[in-house]
Amino acid sequence: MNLQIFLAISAVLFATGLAAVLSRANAILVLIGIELMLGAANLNFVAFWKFSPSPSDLTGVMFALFSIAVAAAEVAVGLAIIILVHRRMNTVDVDDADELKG
Amino acid sequence: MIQNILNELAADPWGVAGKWFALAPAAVLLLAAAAAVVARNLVRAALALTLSFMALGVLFISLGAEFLGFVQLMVYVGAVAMLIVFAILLTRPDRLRRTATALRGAGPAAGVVIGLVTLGGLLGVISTSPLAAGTKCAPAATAPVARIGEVLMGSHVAALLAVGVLLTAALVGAAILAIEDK
Amino acid sequence: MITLPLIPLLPLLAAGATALMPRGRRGPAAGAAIFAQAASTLLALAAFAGTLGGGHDGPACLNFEWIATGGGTLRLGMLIDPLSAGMALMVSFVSLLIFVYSLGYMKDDANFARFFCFLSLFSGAMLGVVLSNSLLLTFACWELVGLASYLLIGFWFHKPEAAAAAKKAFLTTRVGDMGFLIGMLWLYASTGTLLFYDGGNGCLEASAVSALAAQTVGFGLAASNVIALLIFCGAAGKSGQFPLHVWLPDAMEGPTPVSALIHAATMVAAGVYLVARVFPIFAATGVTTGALVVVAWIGAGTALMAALIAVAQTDIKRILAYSTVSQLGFMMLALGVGSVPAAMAHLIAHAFFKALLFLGAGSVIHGVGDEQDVRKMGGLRKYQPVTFLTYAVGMMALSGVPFFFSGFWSKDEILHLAHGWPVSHVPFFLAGAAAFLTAFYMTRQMCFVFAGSYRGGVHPHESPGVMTLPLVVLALFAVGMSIPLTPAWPWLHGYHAGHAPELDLARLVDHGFLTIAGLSVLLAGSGIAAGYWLYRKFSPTDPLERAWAGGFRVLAGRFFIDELYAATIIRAFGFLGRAAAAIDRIISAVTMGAAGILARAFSALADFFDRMGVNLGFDSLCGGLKDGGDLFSSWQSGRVQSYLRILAAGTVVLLFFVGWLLS
Amino acid sequence: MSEFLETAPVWLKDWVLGLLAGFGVPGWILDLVAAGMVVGTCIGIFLGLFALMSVMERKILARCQNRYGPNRVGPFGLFQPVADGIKMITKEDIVPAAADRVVHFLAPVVMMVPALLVLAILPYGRDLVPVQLDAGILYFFAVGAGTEVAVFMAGWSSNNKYSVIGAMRAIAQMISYEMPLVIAALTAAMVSGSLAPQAIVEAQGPAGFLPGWYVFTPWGFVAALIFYTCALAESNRCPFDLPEGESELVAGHLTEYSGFKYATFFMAEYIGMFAICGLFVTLFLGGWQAPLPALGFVPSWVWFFAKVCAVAGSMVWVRATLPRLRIDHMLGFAWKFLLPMGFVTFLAAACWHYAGRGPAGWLASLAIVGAAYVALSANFSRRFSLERRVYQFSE
Repeated sequence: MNLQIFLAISAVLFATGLAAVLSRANAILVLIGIELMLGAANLNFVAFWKFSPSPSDLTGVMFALFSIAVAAAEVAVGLAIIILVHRRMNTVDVDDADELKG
Repeated sequence: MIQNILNELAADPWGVAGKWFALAPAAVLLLAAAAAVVARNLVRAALALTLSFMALGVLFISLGAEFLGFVQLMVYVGAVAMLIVFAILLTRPDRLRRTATALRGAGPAAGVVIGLVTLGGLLGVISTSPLAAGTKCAPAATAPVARIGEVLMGSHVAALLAVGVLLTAALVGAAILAIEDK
Repeated sequence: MITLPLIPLLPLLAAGATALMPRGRRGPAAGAAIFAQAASTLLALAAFAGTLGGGHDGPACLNFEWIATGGGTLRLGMLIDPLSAGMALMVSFVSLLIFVYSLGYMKDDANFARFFCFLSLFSGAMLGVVLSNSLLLTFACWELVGLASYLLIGFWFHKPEAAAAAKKAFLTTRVGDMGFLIGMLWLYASTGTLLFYDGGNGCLEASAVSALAAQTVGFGLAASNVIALLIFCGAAGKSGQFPLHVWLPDAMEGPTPVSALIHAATMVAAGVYLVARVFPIFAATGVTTGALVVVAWIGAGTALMAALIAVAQTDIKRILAYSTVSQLGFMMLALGVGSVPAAMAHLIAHAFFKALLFLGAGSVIHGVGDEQDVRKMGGLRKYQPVTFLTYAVGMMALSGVPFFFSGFWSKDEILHLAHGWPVSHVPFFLAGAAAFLTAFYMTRQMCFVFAGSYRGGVHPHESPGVMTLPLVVLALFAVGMSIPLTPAWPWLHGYHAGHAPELDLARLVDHGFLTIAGLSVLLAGSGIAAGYWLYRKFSPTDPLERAWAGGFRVLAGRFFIDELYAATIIRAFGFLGRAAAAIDRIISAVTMGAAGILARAFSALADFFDRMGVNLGFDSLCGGLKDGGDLFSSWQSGRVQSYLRILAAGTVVLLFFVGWLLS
Repeated sequence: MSEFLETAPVWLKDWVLGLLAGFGVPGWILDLVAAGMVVGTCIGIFLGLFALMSVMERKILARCQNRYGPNRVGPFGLFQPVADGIKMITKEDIVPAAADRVVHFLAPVVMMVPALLVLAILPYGRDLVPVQLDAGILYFFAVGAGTEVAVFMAGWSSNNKYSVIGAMRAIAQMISYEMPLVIAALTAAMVSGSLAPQAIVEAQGPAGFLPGWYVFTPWGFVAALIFYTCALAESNRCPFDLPEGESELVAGHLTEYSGFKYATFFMAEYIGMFAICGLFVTLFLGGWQAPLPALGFVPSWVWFFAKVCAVAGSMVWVRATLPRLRIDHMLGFAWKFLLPMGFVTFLAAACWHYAGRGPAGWLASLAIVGAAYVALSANFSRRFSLERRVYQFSE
């Protein structure tokens, strides 16, 4: 049980999320990918906190806590935007929302 | 390598089992995340995501951050997952249109390749980093609730207030965005 | 002491409670507001009584830690000293009277509850300004006061003029507040604290002030002078001093109780109060140099300019508004020549009689069916006896009719001080002229409104008791305030200095005093006489206009300052626009010309190639170019995800590159 | 005697473990056995309570409606649950053809897991807490969040519009009522300065000869009422049972379930109800504390279960009394009344604490909650003022 294992887990989770963001067409799945990436970042914070020289500062835990709160806000606004896009364009496909096409 | 593991197993079976068992949530986390990403059915993707959130919470708990793990469960499973589910049901695509959830074409493939390259780079960095190799688990690292309260209301109080404002603004903003035009 | 925060908090709580009430709860809204205001008046009275004893050294402070940021802590506080106690009592008491008056005035308004919510918000914020012991808290309350003023000026927002006036007031005062903010930040950067008094560590106490005075920032100015001038920008904006006075007359679009409370008695005096509060910084390098000279000149100039404009106005409230600007100029002059007690004396006296005049004007407007043009009134003496009598008291107090009216003593003292100012005598003459004009235009207004016969359409009537009662109370105060202001028994000065006053009638016949007092009696008397002589008979054209039409038009047009601002801004923008257009034309002419020449040359070349080498692959070259264009265009797919992919790929490549560089 | 009864369960466990250790059983097996005994006892007791409750509920309802209720199987019909169980197990398990079979199968399991997991942190007695958790209250709500997922899984996988509507309503209701529920629970946690249930119970020890339960303070009374109301909504009980309203939604997300899966849902809901009653008792009714110090000779765990049964019984009473609400009324009630009231209660609790927890604090918090109640209820009831009913065809 050392730091490397958790960093590796976090790296895999991050790559999974990144792949989802870059390759899935559905906006909700893109959002899911973003959530996975955020989770990976939080896991990193907690792991570094756990193995830090002064864990009683709780720096990593605090950062993860605030990041969870911010992520909740981000999901709420993101989903509201998706619902709005769906209502306007009748699609949740990020590739269909290409009104800025050159 | 295998011999080492077997020796260790013979010496302290319960400890070794515990060690591997502690990684079970990580396995669930990664499998569920992968399932969420490749799922064809959106609702199943959301359910897999929920499972991965749960596993991440359990992982936090096993790392000693109990409070954070519970918060993760409460916020993500109780709120975020349900929000996503609601969004999925509110934005069901028309039957006539393509469902557009398939992983096909050059673009998505490029995305997957970028993800894999990133993974390779990260794993390379992690395996060679002197920071990661040197440190060992500090069993004393726990986050008692009282201490979290002190820190949150002490040195982080400005951030706490800012988060409160942010959440309120996000709530109002989301409501305004999603409200039906009368 | 511990009840001190309650004084501003109670009205604020009432405002919050009223805001949460459902629409149309008129009784509870007014009840909550008046109850909270009455309680806070009682608390202010208790605090005032606590400061009466004298013998206190320095203000009593209640400082507390507001928020702990990463590096240090930010502290706020409340304080009580003669300056703030008297002001707090005046503000809360006048507010209470005006709340009661509003019960009658706003009776038929649909947004009655909202009105009381805003009034409470204003009163709480204003008391916060008065009692704050921290420039930061002062600034926060200052902005709240500005917000309340904006909301109340635009209370009848369906009227376009009201909405525009609210916007104008907000933006104009914001110009000054920007200076205030910069000054505050500068002060914090130099002294490290924004608390006024903090047991020797406050920014108004000797060590900080002398450090500020010793620090030179350039052009031979001390840091204290620059900070004081920046803070004075805010004060000038709020108190309607030239050149930021333009918003105050327009603010009369709000309901009359608002004009009385905010734009005559209290908020506009906040600027004067602010200067008085941070007076140690203004006076850090001595009272005859630096920032105070500017304050004195601006005060005197504003006093005369506004008085001149007031002579030619016809709207009953606008006359009073310009009169307010003029009187605020007097107060600033008093501060500029170095006397806080004189400024505060005039401030408090003015608050009572100007509130009285505005409420009287409101009563008149109410009585004649919402008509504000003085030419369409007249003869109201018969129809509104109570209003007439109280209005006359207010008018005499404002004009400086001697001996029994508070305005006489306070104005006289300012003239006296201005006369003794060692820097220049010009402000004294400006102020004297303004005092003469004050008496003149007030007499003119009285003649228009109350004398002669009624010229309006609606049948006039006296206002209800709930409106006339505050008038009577305020009239009593306008007269009664003369007692603690006479030089024979200078109670207010003693109160500010912290010792008991003694009665000394000899000071009344002192040589210097007699000269100035005689002069000021002469000025007031001649002003009233001139006004009565010119306006005793009503005529549709103003006698002054007949005498000198050009000058009158300039005055009636308020020196065209609004137009000047508009013209300069519009011209500046117009010039910029024309310059941009010219540059555009030049560039396009050059480029078009060059492009034309090039195109012609190219076409000749193309002609040559077309003839010579069409079959040599020119078509394929065109095709290649087109394909290239298509390629570039297709990169602009408008698809977020493909952008993201490229971004991610670039980041990954960059990361690998950086890793390779580092290893 | 009473001391022995108090510690009897612990003594029994230690005795068994000592016996096994005497046989030379390895340590990790002993750990497993110890955990298994605790878990088994908990589950056993709550399944027994569930069986008792299912028959008692029908009998109480019958009393309220002036009829007999089940009285055929066994003495007074007490064996009715056995008969019901046999019926449920032997019924055919039907899965709709269009259903998502995996999710459809998993839903009752996911429903059951949180209901059982939350039992771990309840302090059943002075020495009887299965798991001592620093953040026990938070754990309760965090794990309880899984229920929403289960309800959604059940509703969506059935592929039936009534199921989906029912599930979405249930989730909306649970999320809405979770906010005031957590706020109300946090008042008790704040006052006792701990999120650990055992510490909260200990903080409610007797004050002199009177019980120091939080429900006997003004803020505690209001918080308890809020908590109780939200607990009814969280466990989908009448009058908040509209997600599964059989007359409108043919039982909502349970439409397509039958046989043992249905029984599992049923069981999970009842156990969840007991768990939330247990939390209610812990937070506001003094947990295992005796009502009067003089009654301290009765073992603490008896008091705990007596209180839980009383609260659960009162829920049945409520069910027999109140009609079902309309969905917009129900959500409006949560957001416009309970939530602001919860915040005010929070404030009142803080005032109570800072005023020294004495009569002054009592009066201050009473004034705060009273004023808030008057203001909020006036505002709230105005929107739902009932109009006089007009009988169109009766004249």
